[in-house]
Amino acid sequence: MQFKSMILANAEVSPGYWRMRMTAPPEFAAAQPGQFVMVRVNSAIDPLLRRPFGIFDVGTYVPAHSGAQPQPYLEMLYRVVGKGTAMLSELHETDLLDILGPLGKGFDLGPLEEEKLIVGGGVGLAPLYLLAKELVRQSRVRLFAGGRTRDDILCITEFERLGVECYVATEDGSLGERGLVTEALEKRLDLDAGNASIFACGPHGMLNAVAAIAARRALSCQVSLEGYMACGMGACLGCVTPGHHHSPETPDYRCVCTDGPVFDSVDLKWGA
Amino acid sequence: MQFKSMILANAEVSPGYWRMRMTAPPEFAAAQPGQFVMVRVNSAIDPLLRRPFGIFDVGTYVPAHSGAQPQPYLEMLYRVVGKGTAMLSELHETDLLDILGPLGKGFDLGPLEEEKLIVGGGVGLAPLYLLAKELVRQSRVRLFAGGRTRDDILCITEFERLGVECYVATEDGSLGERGLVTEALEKRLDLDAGNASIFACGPHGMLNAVAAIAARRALSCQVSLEGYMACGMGACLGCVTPGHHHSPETPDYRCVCTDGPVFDSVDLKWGA
Amino acid sequence: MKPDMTVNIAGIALRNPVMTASGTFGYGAEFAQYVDLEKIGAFVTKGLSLQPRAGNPTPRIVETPGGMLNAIGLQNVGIDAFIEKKVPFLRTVNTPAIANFFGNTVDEYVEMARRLDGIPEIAALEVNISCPNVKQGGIVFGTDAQCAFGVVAACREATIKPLIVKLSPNVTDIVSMARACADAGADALSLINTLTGMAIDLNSRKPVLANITGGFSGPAIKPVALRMVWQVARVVKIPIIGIGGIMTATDALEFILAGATAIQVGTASFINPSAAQEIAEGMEAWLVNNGVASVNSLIGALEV
Amino acid sequence: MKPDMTVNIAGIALRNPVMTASGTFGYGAEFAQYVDLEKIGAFVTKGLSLQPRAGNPTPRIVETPGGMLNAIGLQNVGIDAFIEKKVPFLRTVNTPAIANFFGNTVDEYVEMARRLDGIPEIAALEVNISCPNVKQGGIVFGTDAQCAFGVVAACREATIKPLIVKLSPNVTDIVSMARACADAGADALSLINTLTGMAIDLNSRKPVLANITGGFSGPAIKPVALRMVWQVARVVKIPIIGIGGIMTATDALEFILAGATAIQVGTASFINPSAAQEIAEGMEAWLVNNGVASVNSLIGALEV
Ligand SMILES: Cc1cc2nc3c(=O)[nH]c(=O)nc-3n(C[C@H](O)[C@H](O)[C@H](O)COP(=O)(O)OP(=O)(O)OC[C@H]3O[C@@H](n4cnc5c(N)ncnc54)[C@H](O)[C@@H]3O)c2cc1C
Ligand SMILES: Cc1cc2nc3c(=O)[nH]c(=O)nc-3n(C[C@H](O)[C@H](O)[C@H](O)COP(=O)(O)OP(=O)(O)OC[C@H]3O[C@@H](n4cnc5c(N)ncnc54)[C@H](O)[C@@H]3O)c2cc1C
Ligand SMILES: Cc1cc2nc3c(=O)[nH]c(=O)nc-3n(C[C@H](O)[C@H](O)[C@H](O)COP(=O)(O)O)c2cc1C
Ligand SMILES: Cc1cc2nc3c(=O)[nH]c(=O)nc-3n(C[C@H](O)[C@H](O)[C@H](O)COP(=O)(O)O)c2cc1C
Ligand code: FES
Ligand code: FES
Repeated sequence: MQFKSMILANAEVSPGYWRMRMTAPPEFAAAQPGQFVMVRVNSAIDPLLRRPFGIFDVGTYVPAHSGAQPQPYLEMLYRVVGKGTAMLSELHETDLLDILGPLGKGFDLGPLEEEKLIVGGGVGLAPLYLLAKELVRQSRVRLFAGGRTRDDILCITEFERLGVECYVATEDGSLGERGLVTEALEKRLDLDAGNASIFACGPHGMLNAVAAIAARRALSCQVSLEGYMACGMGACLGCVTPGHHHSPETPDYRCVCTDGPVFDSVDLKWGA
Repeated sequence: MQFKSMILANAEVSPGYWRMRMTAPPEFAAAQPGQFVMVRVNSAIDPLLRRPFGIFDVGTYVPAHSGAQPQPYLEMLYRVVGKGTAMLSELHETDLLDILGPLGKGFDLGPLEEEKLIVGGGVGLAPLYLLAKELVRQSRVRLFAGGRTRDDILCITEFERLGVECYVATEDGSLGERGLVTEALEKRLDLDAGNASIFACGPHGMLNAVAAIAARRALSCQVSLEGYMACGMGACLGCVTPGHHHSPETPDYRCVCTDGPVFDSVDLKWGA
Repeated sequence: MKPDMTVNIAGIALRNPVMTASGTFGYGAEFAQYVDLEKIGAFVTKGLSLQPRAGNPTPRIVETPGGMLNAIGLQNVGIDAFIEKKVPFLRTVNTPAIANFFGNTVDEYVEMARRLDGIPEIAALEVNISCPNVKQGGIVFGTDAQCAFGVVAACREATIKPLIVKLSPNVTDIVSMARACADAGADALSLINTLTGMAIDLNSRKPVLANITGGFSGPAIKPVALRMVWQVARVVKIPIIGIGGIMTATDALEFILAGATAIQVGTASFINPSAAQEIAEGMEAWLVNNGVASVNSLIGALEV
Repeated sequence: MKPDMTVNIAGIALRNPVMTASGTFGYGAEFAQYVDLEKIGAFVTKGLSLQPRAGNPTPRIVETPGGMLNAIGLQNVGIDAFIEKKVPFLRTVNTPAIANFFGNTVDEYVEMARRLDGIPEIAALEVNISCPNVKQGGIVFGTDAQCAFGVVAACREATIKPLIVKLSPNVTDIVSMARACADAGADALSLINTLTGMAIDLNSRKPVLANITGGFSGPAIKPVALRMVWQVARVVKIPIIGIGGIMTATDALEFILAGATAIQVGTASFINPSAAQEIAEGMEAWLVNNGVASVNSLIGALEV
């Protein structure tokens, strides 16, 4: 659906990373973890296209005025990387945004008895918080959060508050273990793979590595992808990603926006 | 000169008309009445071109913090007509603007002993306030302010505070006399033309009529024109207006931005 | 009084002049949640070919100042899957569906026209001639008047449905292209398709698009589109569908004044999925506010 | 270490690759307050003709999404007044001045080239072939390869100064135009001049520009310009000056990667009068930050 949303809060949570809360229609209560929104940053033509962002959280709040009913809200966690996100970070409480969503196919929560391993690289954590909120109801959940430095490790406290066990790895060792988050994941799997399933979001290289780890151990693995998007609804065919059987001769492209952004890792074509 | 200016105040003074005060470099103290500025509304490419505005006022203010020195400011009076002015009206205190100016050739104040008649149509009043401020020092000044309705009659109190005698005409009679401002001007001139000189700014039709009145009575008349501008500094040749001797065979174009925006009315080509 | 918004393009009566542009509206169903399809004049499907086409590698799109480039590579399900999977939806909507199509050879174009001619749910055919002619060394059909005449004349033989030809703007002389297509039997002309553009990523030192160049669309191209519609409308008798950067009802009416009988909304649907419907509603509101009884009185009404 | 920013265009050594574009920088003096002319590579004067030209009626400019249209009509002081009033300023600036010029006939072009050839303050000539050939029924010199060859070859005979040809982008095949000009003896090519566009005012039902159509410039046209520079650079040996929508150092470096040896800043100077100098400084800073020793190593370094 398309709606006008009012910003309730917009704050920098770590250098370069922002968290925005905004009003949402009641339908957002049913948003699936892993779905996303397309945000029109402003009404001018620069930037022209909407920007896609994962749904970090949904919930309800009670407005300040007396006798107010609880209202649904939506949260995004975003990194300032270019023009659109820079403009977003300059918006204030009560400013309005035009939003499309929830869009796409979210995570499949999987069987209850499994252990759930969540792997997030940097702002890739964004769609994993709502996921963790759902998963902790029924399963044991561990989070593997990675980043270059400790500034890239986001919202760990929030995950811990859910009862998620958190493992942190930074490339420079400034927080948690020094190294890649995939190393932390493998270490844990070496200890006890059991019948865990994996949920991952982050840079493509990280997802590639996670998919390989899952494949080697025959674990179920879902990944949330990014892709350059114009429409977000399967019409422009701009956002596609090669499916497992893709080759130049037998092309097999999937729409990240409607077939994904969450895919079972075995359905995708991965690099060497 | 080009400078970054901080907005000090931005308020709607009449429906659709706004007055903005912003910081200015010390050089602005020497701005001539009738000069203008080119404002970059925002740093994105929409809108792309700068917008020209007359200099309504310049002065100094003392910033709120203790021990502060007086700082120069600049004021604009603008009407929201399109995208750029709409965006301007949405800016807040402390927002920054990129400004070029003071640009162009201002009013020639003329001999001291004359009576000065200022004629402004709607937002055409904008460059006339600073002019009146100068003129009242030495001459008797009368203002003829016209508009469609009383909402289009701006800042009369400010002119009165300078000691200017104000005549108001609205087309619907909702303020002052019913009719055109040029009728009010003619009435006054019928009473006593003396050796008055005329200074006018407003819609082209009004300026045309004022120039005709001045010509009939052989009074000196300066008009401030508008023109679609890209550069504001005589380089693009976009803003030109036909000079007195202009004809398709003997073309004679003047740059509004550098030869004007203020012209002696006899130097221009007027419609029938 | 409700103004008359109906227009006639190549024998099809449209309830209003607003269509959606090929490649920007899927096969119609994708936008049904955002646009009441029965509030727009017609919709045009994604370009179809005989065989399914996988399209280009990614990245396929990139934003540019005021516009975007796409190098989708004409990915489409192919005519068979179209008939099986997409046509049933068309039956449920009381709005003309126009099939956009292309080929690599004149024979493929003709075969496509023949196949589409047999689908009753299709109200008209829009032939995209911005494709390289594989038999003639890859020269784009739509950039050579003789080539364009040939392919259009051949398609004309193959269908009795209204035939709309969509012109490429990447030409020196759009008028001679338009004339050639009209002479070859086109019932209407759509213009413009995308300009050819390119974007470069300084840091990687590579083109942004995997395909290197792409089709340039969006508000940035409107001045070129408007100019071409005006140039063609002055000399060609058949109706024109104006396309290129239309974002608002004002934009749409400008194209009508320039000589377009109808318009198509492309990139705007990405930015605002209900754009087409809002534009139709906005045009009607403008007619009401300006006391214009029929949109037909505005066609080509530019005062020059 | 200071990177090497010098480039060589048609035998003129430039301290850096940034020039200002004809018609957007007056005759140089207009911008001296905002740009240190000795911090840019070269500047190009407003297009000159034999006789002074009054230009078109107003309005002459209009903003469009991400760009602008101009129909100045080549207003200029004419060669005599140029020599008398503008050349003295050029003597005071230690930066190459390039004279842009045009004519209505081949003879006028030749006469202009000859006159300019005699002015020592002029470092090079840039011939604008986007003008209608009055003798050949108004066909624009720069849209027909044979016509372009003719006028360039004739100018080549008339001057020993470096001869730069500025190409029109309103053509089907920019490469064949570029080839024709190179074959005719051009030392370098400038591309692109403006696209032809149009804007309409819905309320008055009139074209916004008195001239009806105008030249389209600004960031909106960058994708087309970049594409043409890349296409031409791959096949033509002489240096290219990239023009079209350059607003930032990043834009400029993208043109260099695409194959341009130098670039020109046009519309950007209206929005930011110090744009040219800031772009030159920004390019140098980028080279420093990226450890690139010479800008020459980036020319055509796009990895495709
Ligand atoms: C399904 C999905 C979910 C996402 N969720 C989040 C999130 O929760 N938090 C977050 O910070 N980022 C997220 N991203 C990435 C985010 O969309 C980009 O960082 C953002 O669009 C950059 O915009 P910009 O204008 O700041 O950057 P620019 O570089 O100026 O953008 C230029 C163009 O490139 C596109 N683009 C740039 N980077 C990306 C990217 N990584 N993925 C897709 N398109 C890109 C932009 O959308 C725009 O069209 C998500 C992307 C997708 C596809
Ligand atoms: C020397 C000069 C002084 C001016 N002083 C004032 C002033 O003090 N207060 C005020 O309210 N207005 C003034 N104007 C008019 C003001 O510049 C326009 O109203 C404003 O540019 C409109 O911008 P927009 O984006 O809101 O409108 P849009 O219609 O969206 O603008 C589109 C384009 O048209 C140009 N344009 C539109 N209207 C005018 C106009 N009347 N004159 C020149 N260009 C125009 C814009 O600059 C822009 O390039 C002045 C104009 C000039 C030339
Ligand atoms: C993503 C995308 C895909 C397109 N696919 C097609 C196509 O398959 N066939 C076609 O004729 N035009 C296609 N076009 C061109 C559009 O139909 C339209 O002519 C062009 O985008 C200009 O209009 P706009 O500026 O409103 O988008 C496509 C455009 C875009 C942006
Ligand atoms: C107002 C204006 C006047 C111009 N006059 C000339 C001219 O006299 N001769 C010429 O060759 N190009 C002229 N041009 C074209 C520019 O030099 C340049 O090629 C074009 O604007 C594209 O660059 P840009 O997008 O950076 O502006 C003019 C452009 C503008 C905007
Ligand atoms: S973003 Fe348009 S199809 Fe996915
Ligand atoms: S605005 Fe450019 S010359 Fe006057």
